[in-house]
Amino acid sequence: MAFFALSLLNGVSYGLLLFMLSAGLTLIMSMMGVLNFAHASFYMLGAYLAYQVSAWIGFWPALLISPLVAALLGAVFERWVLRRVHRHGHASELLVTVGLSFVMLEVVQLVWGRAPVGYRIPAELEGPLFTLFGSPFPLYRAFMMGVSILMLVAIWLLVSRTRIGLVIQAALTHPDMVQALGHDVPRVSMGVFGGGVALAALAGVVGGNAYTTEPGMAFSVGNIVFVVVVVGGMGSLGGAFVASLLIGVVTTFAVSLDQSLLHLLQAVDVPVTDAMANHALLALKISQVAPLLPYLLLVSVLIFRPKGLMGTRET
Amino acid sequence: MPTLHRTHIPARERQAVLWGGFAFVLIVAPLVFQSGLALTALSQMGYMIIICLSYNLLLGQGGMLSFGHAVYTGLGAFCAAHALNHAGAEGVPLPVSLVPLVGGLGGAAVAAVLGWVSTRKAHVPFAMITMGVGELVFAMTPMFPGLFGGEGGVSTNRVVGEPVFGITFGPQIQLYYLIATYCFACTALMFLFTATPLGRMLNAVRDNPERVAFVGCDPQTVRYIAFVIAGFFAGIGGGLFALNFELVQGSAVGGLTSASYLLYTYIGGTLLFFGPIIGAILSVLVGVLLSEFTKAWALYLGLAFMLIVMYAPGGLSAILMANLRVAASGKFSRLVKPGSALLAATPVWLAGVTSLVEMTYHRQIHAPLNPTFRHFGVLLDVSDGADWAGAAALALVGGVLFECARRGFVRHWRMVQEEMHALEPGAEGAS
Amino acid sequence: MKRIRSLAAASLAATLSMGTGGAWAQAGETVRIAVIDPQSGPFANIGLNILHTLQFLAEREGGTHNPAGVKFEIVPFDNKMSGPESLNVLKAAIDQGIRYVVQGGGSGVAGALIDAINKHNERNPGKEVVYLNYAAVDPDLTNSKCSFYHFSFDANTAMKMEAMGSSIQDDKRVRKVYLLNQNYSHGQQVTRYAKEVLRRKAPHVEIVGEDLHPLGQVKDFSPYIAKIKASGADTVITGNFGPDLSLAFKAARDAGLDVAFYTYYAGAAGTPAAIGDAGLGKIRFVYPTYTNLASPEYQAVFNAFGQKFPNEAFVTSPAYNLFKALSHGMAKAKSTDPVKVARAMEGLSFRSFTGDVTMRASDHQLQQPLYMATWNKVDAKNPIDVEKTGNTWTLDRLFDSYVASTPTTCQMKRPA
Amino acid sequence: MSRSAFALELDDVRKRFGKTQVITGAAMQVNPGERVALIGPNGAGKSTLFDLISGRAGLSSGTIRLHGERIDGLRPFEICRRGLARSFQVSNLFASLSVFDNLRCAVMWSLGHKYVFWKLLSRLKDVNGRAEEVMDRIRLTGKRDVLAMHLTYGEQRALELGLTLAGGASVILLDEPTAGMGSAETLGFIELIRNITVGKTLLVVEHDMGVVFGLADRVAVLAQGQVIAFDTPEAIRADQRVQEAYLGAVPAEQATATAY
Repeated sequence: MAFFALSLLNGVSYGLLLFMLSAGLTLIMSMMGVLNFAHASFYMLGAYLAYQVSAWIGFWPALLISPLVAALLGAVFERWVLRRVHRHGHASELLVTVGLSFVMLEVVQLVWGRAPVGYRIPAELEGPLFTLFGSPFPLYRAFMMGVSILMLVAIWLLVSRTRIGLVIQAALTHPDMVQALGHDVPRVSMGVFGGGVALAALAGVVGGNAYTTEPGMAFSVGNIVFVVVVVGGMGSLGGAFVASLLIGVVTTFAVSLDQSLLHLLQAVDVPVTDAMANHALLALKISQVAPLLPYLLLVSVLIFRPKGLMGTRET
Repeated sequence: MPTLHRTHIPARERQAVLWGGFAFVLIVAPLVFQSGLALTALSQMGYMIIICLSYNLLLGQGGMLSFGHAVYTGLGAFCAAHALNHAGAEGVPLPVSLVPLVGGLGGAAVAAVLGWVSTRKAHVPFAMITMGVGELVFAMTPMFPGLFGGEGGVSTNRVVGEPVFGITFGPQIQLYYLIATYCFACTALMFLFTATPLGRMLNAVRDNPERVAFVGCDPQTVRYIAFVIAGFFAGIGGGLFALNFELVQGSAVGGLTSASYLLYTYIGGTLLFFGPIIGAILSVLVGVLLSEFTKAWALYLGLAFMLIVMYAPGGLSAILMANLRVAASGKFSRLVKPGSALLAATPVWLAGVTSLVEMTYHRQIHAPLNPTFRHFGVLLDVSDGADWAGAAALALVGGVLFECARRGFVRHWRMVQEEMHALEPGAEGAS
Repeated sequence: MKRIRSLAAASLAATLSMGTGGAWAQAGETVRIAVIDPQSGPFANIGLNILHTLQFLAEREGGTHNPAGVKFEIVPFDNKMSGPESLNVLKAAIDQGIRYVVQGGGSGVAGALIDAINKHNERNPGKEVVYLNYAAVDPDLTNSKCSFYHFSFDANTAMKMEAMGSSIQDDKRVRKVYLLNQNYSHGQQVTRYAKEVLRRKAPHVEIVGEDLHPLGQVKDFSPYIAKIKASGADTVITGNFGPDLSLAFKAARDAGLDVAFYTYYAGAAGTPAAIGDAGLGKIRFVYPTYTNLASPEYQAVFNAFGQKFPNEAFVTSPAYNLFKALSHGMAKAKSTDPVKVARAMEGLSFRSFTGDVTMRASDHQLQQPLYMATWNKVDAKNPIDVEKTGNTWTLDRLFDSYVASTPTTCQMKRPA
Repeated sequence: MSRSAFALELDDVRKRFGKTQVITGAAMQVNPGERVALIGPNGAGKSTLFDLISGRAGLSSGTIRLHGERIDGLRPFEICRRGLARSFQVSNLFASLSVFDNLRCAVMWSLGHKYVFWKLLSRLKDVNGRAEEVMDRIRLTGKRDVLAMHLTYGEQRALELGLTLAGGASVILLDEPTAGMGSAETLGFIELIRNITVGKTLLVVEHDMGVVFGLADRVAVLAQGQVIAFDTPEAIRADQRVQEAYLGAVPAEQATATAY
């Protein structure tokens, strides 16, 4: 029972971390229909900016400054690059962000060097928050979960309860009509992209010291954020939240399952020969492939339910 | 109305000249560039052309943006490596020259299985499926040492079996001509494919999959067959890769490899058939040569790719074709003056910018050892403020010059385009 | 008069000892060495640290400082951590007439280089190339894939496991061991050798569980740590490196997991900075040297390197033995021709930081003592701060060469 | 495939999007070779009905039969292969292909070339011949190599018609073929439709009453998702219910109808 509760807690907290990592991507995807391949790079930038700011001023101001700086850079990128490419269609927007991720990796390495930087968890957030069945639950992990839920609520409020939110949603499908009604759609999308990128940077500030802040961190976050957005349903905030929790819990529990096809064969008492015993595929344990389950989920969702769990549209 | 004095060479002769020229270049290239490194680069260009063309079969011809094309080249390479090892061992009568075909069949088989999953959807969902499949295959390869040889990968030896007409494929030059033969054959086959019913229907699916359904064809089947054919040619490219390096490692199916195929094919140009050929040549030049001269090659590649996506979505081939059209319409003389201004300003601006970038990199990596390095023949000292200021000034001046020249050139270019457009209402077909 | 004669004798002796006679072909010659490691892309920081180490040692050991009197010139080649690219740059190096190749970043690249160099030497007699490996630790490199032209200067996976086995054998606190590794050849080998060595050296110790997770794909190690905790293990053996190692330590500290970690790569460049205060007193690391090694020569090299490269540290000590072996080999062979030097290096014994080490002739694997060090707070006896973390590596145990030595199955083809 | 009396039969066809009922039990039988005009006020569900028949949208309930064989639930290309082709209100062409290529793609399946990739398109005499023939009839031969996206609006409508007819389907559905055309152009286009669809079953959605009464053998009136009347043009003009549905729109168009 203890192991089950612990795994559930780990699963939910990992799910919330995943949502925090992909919240910004979901916002941009749902509002602008753009898959930002430089999302992980802004996450890295957020972590490095936080390292720099917390070295000068402190961790708490960094929580504000780092996302603001990133939002500024994101807005500049949208204004002079993304907007120009918009008329060539979604594929070009996606490709230009691929180019951006290459450039950002090099620039970050130029400024902060190639070795990991010592960006630490602040002293006041050290140590465990509570102990469950004899194993302590770290305060900082709870802090991260809090930030993740805060992001969810903030985006949901922005999207559904504010005027800008309605304008944004309308501008996604009928930009010309919204512009005709007097809203400056280009500036709105600049704001949305800046906001999405700020969320990525905030995830960097919060996740950077929990994980390691090094040039390879964008690469190691990798494509998991796309799995969350796509499985959740492109453009659906609720879907992304549910998908992150689902992926978090599934991968966490899968790690504890050591069964393999071999055990299955033995269960239905099929005679197991030596060759079968150490055959790589049969002996492959579920725990060995646990971190890959999200990609299996991605492919199967895209085939059977391309709109995703709670999505409204396919592209 | 001034009659068009463009010499209208009938299409058949123009094709013959083009393909003859292509064959001539493939044959003469190693005789012109003699050094060992050049031969290595040319061999790699040979199979990269096949791979980039097979990638464009999906992207340019079919509008299918794939993030996992390396799965088919990589697994094709693994199949070829295993085939070569078995050919050597039990004396299976498989001549080395047919090993790439085994790679091709391997690539096609994998495409037939994974394609069934991928081509059910189009556009972004298709891209995401290929990415998911690519990630899965890449992460699974180290788990099966038997098939993929673990971290060391599968090594093989192409000097196996008795030589055919004295050709052992040991020396690089013999392998180059095998690659060149395959390159010519595959390029021709893929070109012919675009002129077959399925090839044309693939273009139709790219433009309007819904209408394809209403003229009786199933868009998904069209995409699926095209996906398997692209997998076949990708597998041949992978097979030649395996022969060239005599080693195939997990990175051959990796995400970075897929991204490089996308990047260079797009830079070469996806709208015209020969676009990916330019992209493939560029990929080897950057990968083999540029990375020896500068540590900042990734920064230059990223910036160049962004500029191309922004200003020339048709890629370098579209720029080349546009200029050829202007030349063909006899108006090129009008562009010579602004064009030369642009060509003069560009190196000044580039020299300034690249000096700044190189000095930044050098300061970070090699400064403790020796602060000076040679950049385009000029000795730059990282610790000397004057060099920094000089480079910055050069970049600034160059930038201003470049911007003026660019604006002038664009103005002239637009005028010429309008005139040309006035001459031929409804321009003829793009490819 | 006597004074002049003694002066002459002294100077003769000096030249003799310095170069055993100045009339040698190679004295004053410059030997160019190609370094094939990643200098761009995700593994760039490891590659650059090693490049600086080799450049520093080439300068330090070059010229009059070594018995052969040769100067060393390092020629870097960027292989972007990929096998095929390594073969590309190897061809470029051979084209430039370089006949010594040094590499260490990754066993995959090492295997590729051995294959390619064997083929090159076979197809181009008289232009042979020798490959000196300072960090690739796959035991196959000196067993099934061993080659006359390949010399390994770091202790391989099996040798380090022998040292760990001896440490566990004598440590009464170790009862239950858990194996956490990446699912690729190195991780699979660590798992296999751990079981074999523990069965032989510490049968009383029980292996309570093992995990093989995909390389570089795990974002959150807490489920693995929970599994280790549930298994009741008191010790974890892991071959992980980079993020897969530092994230595991952080998760262990967060979950309050009180176990000893026996690792291969906790000391690698960048990892201490990532670990920080996680696992103080718990993380152990087996390597031919450790930061506070009580050897004046080692401390001299360490400090000199620190001055030249302020924000880096001298970590890759096998590179030091590499240059020593090379110069003594050239002195013994009285030539810089790779084949002669290779033959001279076989069975060669020379002075390293702490006592003599021997290059075993049968498989060209350097037999050397190994140190087990633990990650602790800096104190008077261990003053050197590692990567600005306020912590350092303190000595646990020294294992003599014979303890870590492993038999070899190598049947290398020697040139005529 | 049983040869029933009717070319196309709709039986209690229903369609709802969420809660809104769009088609509420439409029924209709069209004889082979008959020309039927489908009229009705905007939003009556004409295009939706076309989408249901052509398989572009799925039915909520009811059945559709083509030459006696049920086709509801089949995918568009399966229905097309059974001999039903449709055009679109908004030109739905292969934008970056030339006019000739557009037409060649349209005829490929019907001439049995399916997904052939081992023959050259230029060597297929039947495909090229049929495409040339259709191109002549829609008078676009002059624009043979012009890209579809570079055509004028009228030319695009003609190509749209060409794509629909090139496949040689026996039942043709035309969704407002003359939408957005000037009256002079419309007359010429109707003449074109008339002689190009000789012997075929035709179902046309049309607003221009002059066209309707000039072209159609029978007229079906769709209102509130149901076929409220299905009779000869004269009977429909006199029908009380139709006038209510249109609120007296019929008399104004009277003049143009008699012009034929």
